[in-house]
Amino acid sequence: MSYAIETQELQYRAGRTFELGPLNLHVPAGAIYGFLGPNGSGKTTTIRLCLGLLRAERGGVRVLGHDVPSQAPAMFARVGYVPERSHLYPNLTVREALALHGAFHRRWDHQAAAELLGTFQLQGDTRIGRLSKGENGKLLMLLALAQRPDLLVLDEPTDGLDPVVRRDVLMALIDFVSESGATVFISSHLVHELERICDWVGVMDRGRLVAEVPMHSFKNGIKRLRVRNAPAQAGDPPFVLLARERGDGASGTEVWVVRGWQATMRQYFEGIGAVLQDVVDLDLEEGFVELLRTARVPRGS
Amino acid sequence: MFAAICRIQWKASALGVALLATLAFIIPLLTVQQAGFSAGDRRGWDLIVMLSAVETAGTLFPILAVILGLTLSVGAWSADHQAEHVYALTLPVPRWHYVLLRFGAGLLLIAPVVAAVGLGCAVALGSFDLPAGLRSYGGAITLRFALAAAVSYAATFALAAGTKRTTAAVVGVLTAVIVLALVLEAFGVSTAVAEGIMNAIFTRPGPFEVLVGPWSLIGV
Amino acid sequence: MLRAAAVVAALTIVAAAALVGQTPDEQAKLDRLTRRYDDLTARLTNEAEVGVPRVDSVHVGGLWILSDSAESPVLLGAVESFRRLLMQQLGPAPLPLLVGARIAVRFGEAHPGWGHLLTGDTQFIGVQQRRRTSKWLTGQLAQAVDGLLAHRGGASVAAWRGDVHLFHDQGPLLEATHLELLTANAPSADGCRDGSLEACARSLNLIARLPGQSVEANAELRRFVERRLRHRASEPALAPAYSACVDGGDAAACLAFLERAGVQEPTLSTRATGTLLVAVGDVGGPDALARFFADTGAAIVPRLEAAAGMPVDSLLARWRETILAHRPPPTAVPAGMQWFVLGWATVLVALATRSTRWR
Amino acid sequence: MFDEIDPRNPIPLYDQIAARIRLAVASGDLAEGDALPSVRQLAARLRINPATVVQAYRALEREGFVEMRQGSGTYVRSVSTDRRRQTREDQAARLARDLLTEAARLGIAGTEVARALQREMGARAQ
Repeated sequence: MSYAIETQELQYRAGRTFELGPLNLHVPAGAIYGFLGPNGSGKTTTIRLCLGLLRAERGGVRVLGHDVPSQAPAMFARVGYVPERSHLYPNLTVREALALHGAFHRRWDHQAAAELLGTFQLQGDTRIGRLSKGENGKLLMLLALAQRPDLLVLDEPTDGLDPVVRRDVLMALIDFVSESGATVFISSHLVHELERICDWVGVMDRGRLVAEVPMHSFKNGIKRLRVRNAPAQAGDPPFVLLARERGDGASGTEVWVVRGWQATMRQYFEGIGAVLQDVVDLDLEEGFVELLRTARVPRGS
Repeated sequence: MFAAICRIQWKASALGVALLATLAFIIPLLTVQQAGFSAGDRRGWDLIVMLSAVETAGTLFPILAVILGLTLSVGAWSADHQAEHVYALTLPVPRWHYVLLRFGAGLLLIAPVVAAVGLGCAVALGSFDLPAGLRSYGGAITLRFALAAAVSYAATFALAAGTKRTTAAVVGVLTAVIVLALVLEAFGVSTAVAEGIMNAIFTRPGPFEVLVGPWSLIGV
Repeated sequence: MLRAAAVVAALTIVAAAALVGQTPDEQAKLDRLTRRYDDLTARLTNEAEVGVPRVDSVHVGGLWILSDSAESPVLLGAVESFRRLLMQQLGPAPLPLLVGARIAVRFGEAHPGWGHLLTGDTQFIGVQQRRRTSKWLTGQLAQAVDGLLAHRGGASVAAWRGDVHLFHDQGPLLEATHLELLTANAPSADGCRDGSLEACARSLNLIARLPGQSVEANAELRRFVERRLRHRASEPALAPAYSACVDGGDAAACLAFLERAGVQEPTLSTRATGTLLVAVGDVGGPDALARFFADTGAAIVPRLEAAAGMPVDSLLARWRETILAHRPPPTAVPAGMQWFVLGWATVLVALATRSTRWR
Repeated sequence: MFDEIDPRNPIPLYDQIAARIRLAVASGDLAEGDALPSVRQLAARLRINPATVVQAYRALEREGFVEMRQGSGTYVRSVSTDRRRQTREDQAARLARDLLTEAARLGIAGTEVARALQREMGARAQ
């Protein structure tokens, strides 16, 4: 399998408290990869490391086959980047920013840029410093899309945008992806947003990658089971038991959070003399929360 | 690429360049006028006093050149410093390439100011007939101004291209050495360090030789 | 009273010392005399009993340098380099000119006791704390000697040359004189520039402006009046004198007009006469200036000829060449400067391109 | 038509889309030869991954409901009346299953649900 982004034992340190990695990230080519994690978990740092904007302490990064940072310029010819905070020159107008960006990117699509300008309802002669947060986000996305990249790296592209703007931005993104088949690496702490569009998820927590799986296995794998009369020793379950807690209903009811659940595993409970009362599906956000919770607390029993 | 960088450099420095070009045009005119070289009655001319006025006014040229260099360097780097260079670093060109583009764009903007100096000198010198024995140096001033502006720009540009830490370190070390030397001098310990540094900078083969020396528009 | 007597005695000794030359024998004698001078001043100090600071002395030929701190390394260093400068500039011969002259160098507190040293032919130098360097003091000593020499040669000489700048770096003085010659805007200066030695003489105030000296001078004077003073011709009081000069009048008529108008023809400054004196020193050998300053009562031109050992015309011709050769550096781009600038710009930009991407 | 697509539903998105189209074909909303929205259009409209749409269309193609023509689009194929009925019945069975599961979770017996269903149907009929 070829990867759009691949890191090897990537490590970084900032100050005494923040430590990242060792990180082995694999973003499959052609995927829409959701990069999840709470604020401060190291998402932005990872992205900046991958793009050669921060100097890694150890480890290597390859993006679209280019070594980073040594081949960063060649890499940036094929990568559209939307940073967390606008990095554009505030004294330029929207049109000037477009002209500047277009002058540097060979694949710049003037027509697409003009269309997106209309779609996003941006005024060409507004100064960037005067744009609202939403307009700024749209402009950043416009620039990244109109350069027709093979890889889009989006760092919280919709953070702080109102729902209408967010919808416009996502629609433009999806439109571009369906047309070009580009890889998208998108970080967000807004899980709902990613739920619709991603086919891979990576979850960061406290500077570590705690999961990296295809979306369907992530969404389907994590379940909340309501179990009655469970023995103290779980034995050897066919699934991964993430957590075991007392239920809030009748006594003797427990809630198990499991990963890798399949319907055929019901038999296991009969084997240990317990009753599986219910299997609750978790959506991405709940799964995400459970994953973080269980990743942080060492598993009991 | 270069054209695009030139446009944004122009946008960042246009006001300063326009202002400095205006000054550059006016300075020769004012020099000639203040010194007393105006058309018409030349019987009351005291040339030696007038020449010394011209010489004094001439010091404005290197000052203007340094200010121009500084303005252009600030224009070239301030936006990038504000954005912590992220935009520049995400462009698909190597760092050195980008730096050269920036430098070239600023260098280009020296031209209008140099032209203003040349024009100002020409107009100023054309406004009266030079007395016998005196010569005018409009061309030399213009060329020297161009060189002085170029080297000032290059120096401030290089200084500003570094990280804040590098820039602070270079400026800090220079200042510290000079201050230390001056303090020692005040306590009677002659070090000649400050003088040595000045010499190294302002005489050949130092970089700023062009800034010092005669800048008189009119001389013998 | 006693103090005055002591000073007179001291001056007598000094004068005696001045007559002595520089042979080893005489040097020893000079040292003895020095000691006696010291004794005298010491006694003088004691007798005054008003806490006058003890004054020591150093001598350079017949010139006495008095100081409240004669052993100070700063002073000794300055005197040593000053001695060399003096020899270099004037040769040993003019030293008798300085006999009896004194330079008082005060390092310490100002004191009323210093008053008795500041009589007659004395130059005073106060050394401030922050100025205590031999280099500075050497310059001050040279300047003081310039001041002392201003009183040599009699009143007419002093009037002619004004302040002397014998000890200045001659380069800038020559350049300044060059500038003066080209810009004086006076007929004499213009004439000198164009090669008339007579005009040079007039510009240096060597020839009294007497009417009828030469046809050329008359015409020049008339031209000067026409050029510079036309605007005053309309003044009723001056109009007749103006036309008398301009309309083919002789020099007397023009000088009369100038007198009425209160205008003096500008000549070169005493800075220029100073450069002429240095030229005399250059061509006339080691004791040329001593001959010039010797109190012979002669007029300036004969003095110059005697000192330089050549006719004044030859002297002026040499001087003029020297002055014209010292054109102040014009505004120009020195050879190779553009390459240096280009080189530096390249180096600096190369440094800039090495700026790190890690921010 | 795709309003009820819900990414938070545990049923995979592609499955939801495929089911919706299958039903539209079964109910006659989509007739033979009708064009489905392009992948790009549908993905952008639903703001979902285009691959998901492709996956749904592929599944429908395998089942014989649609035909993907290279470079042209996706078109509804002719589906026999039997098959359409069968599809509707499958969907009805799935709805019933979901209803019963939910009722069991809430502690409502199947017979109660059946009675309620009868009543509701009666009310609708009037």
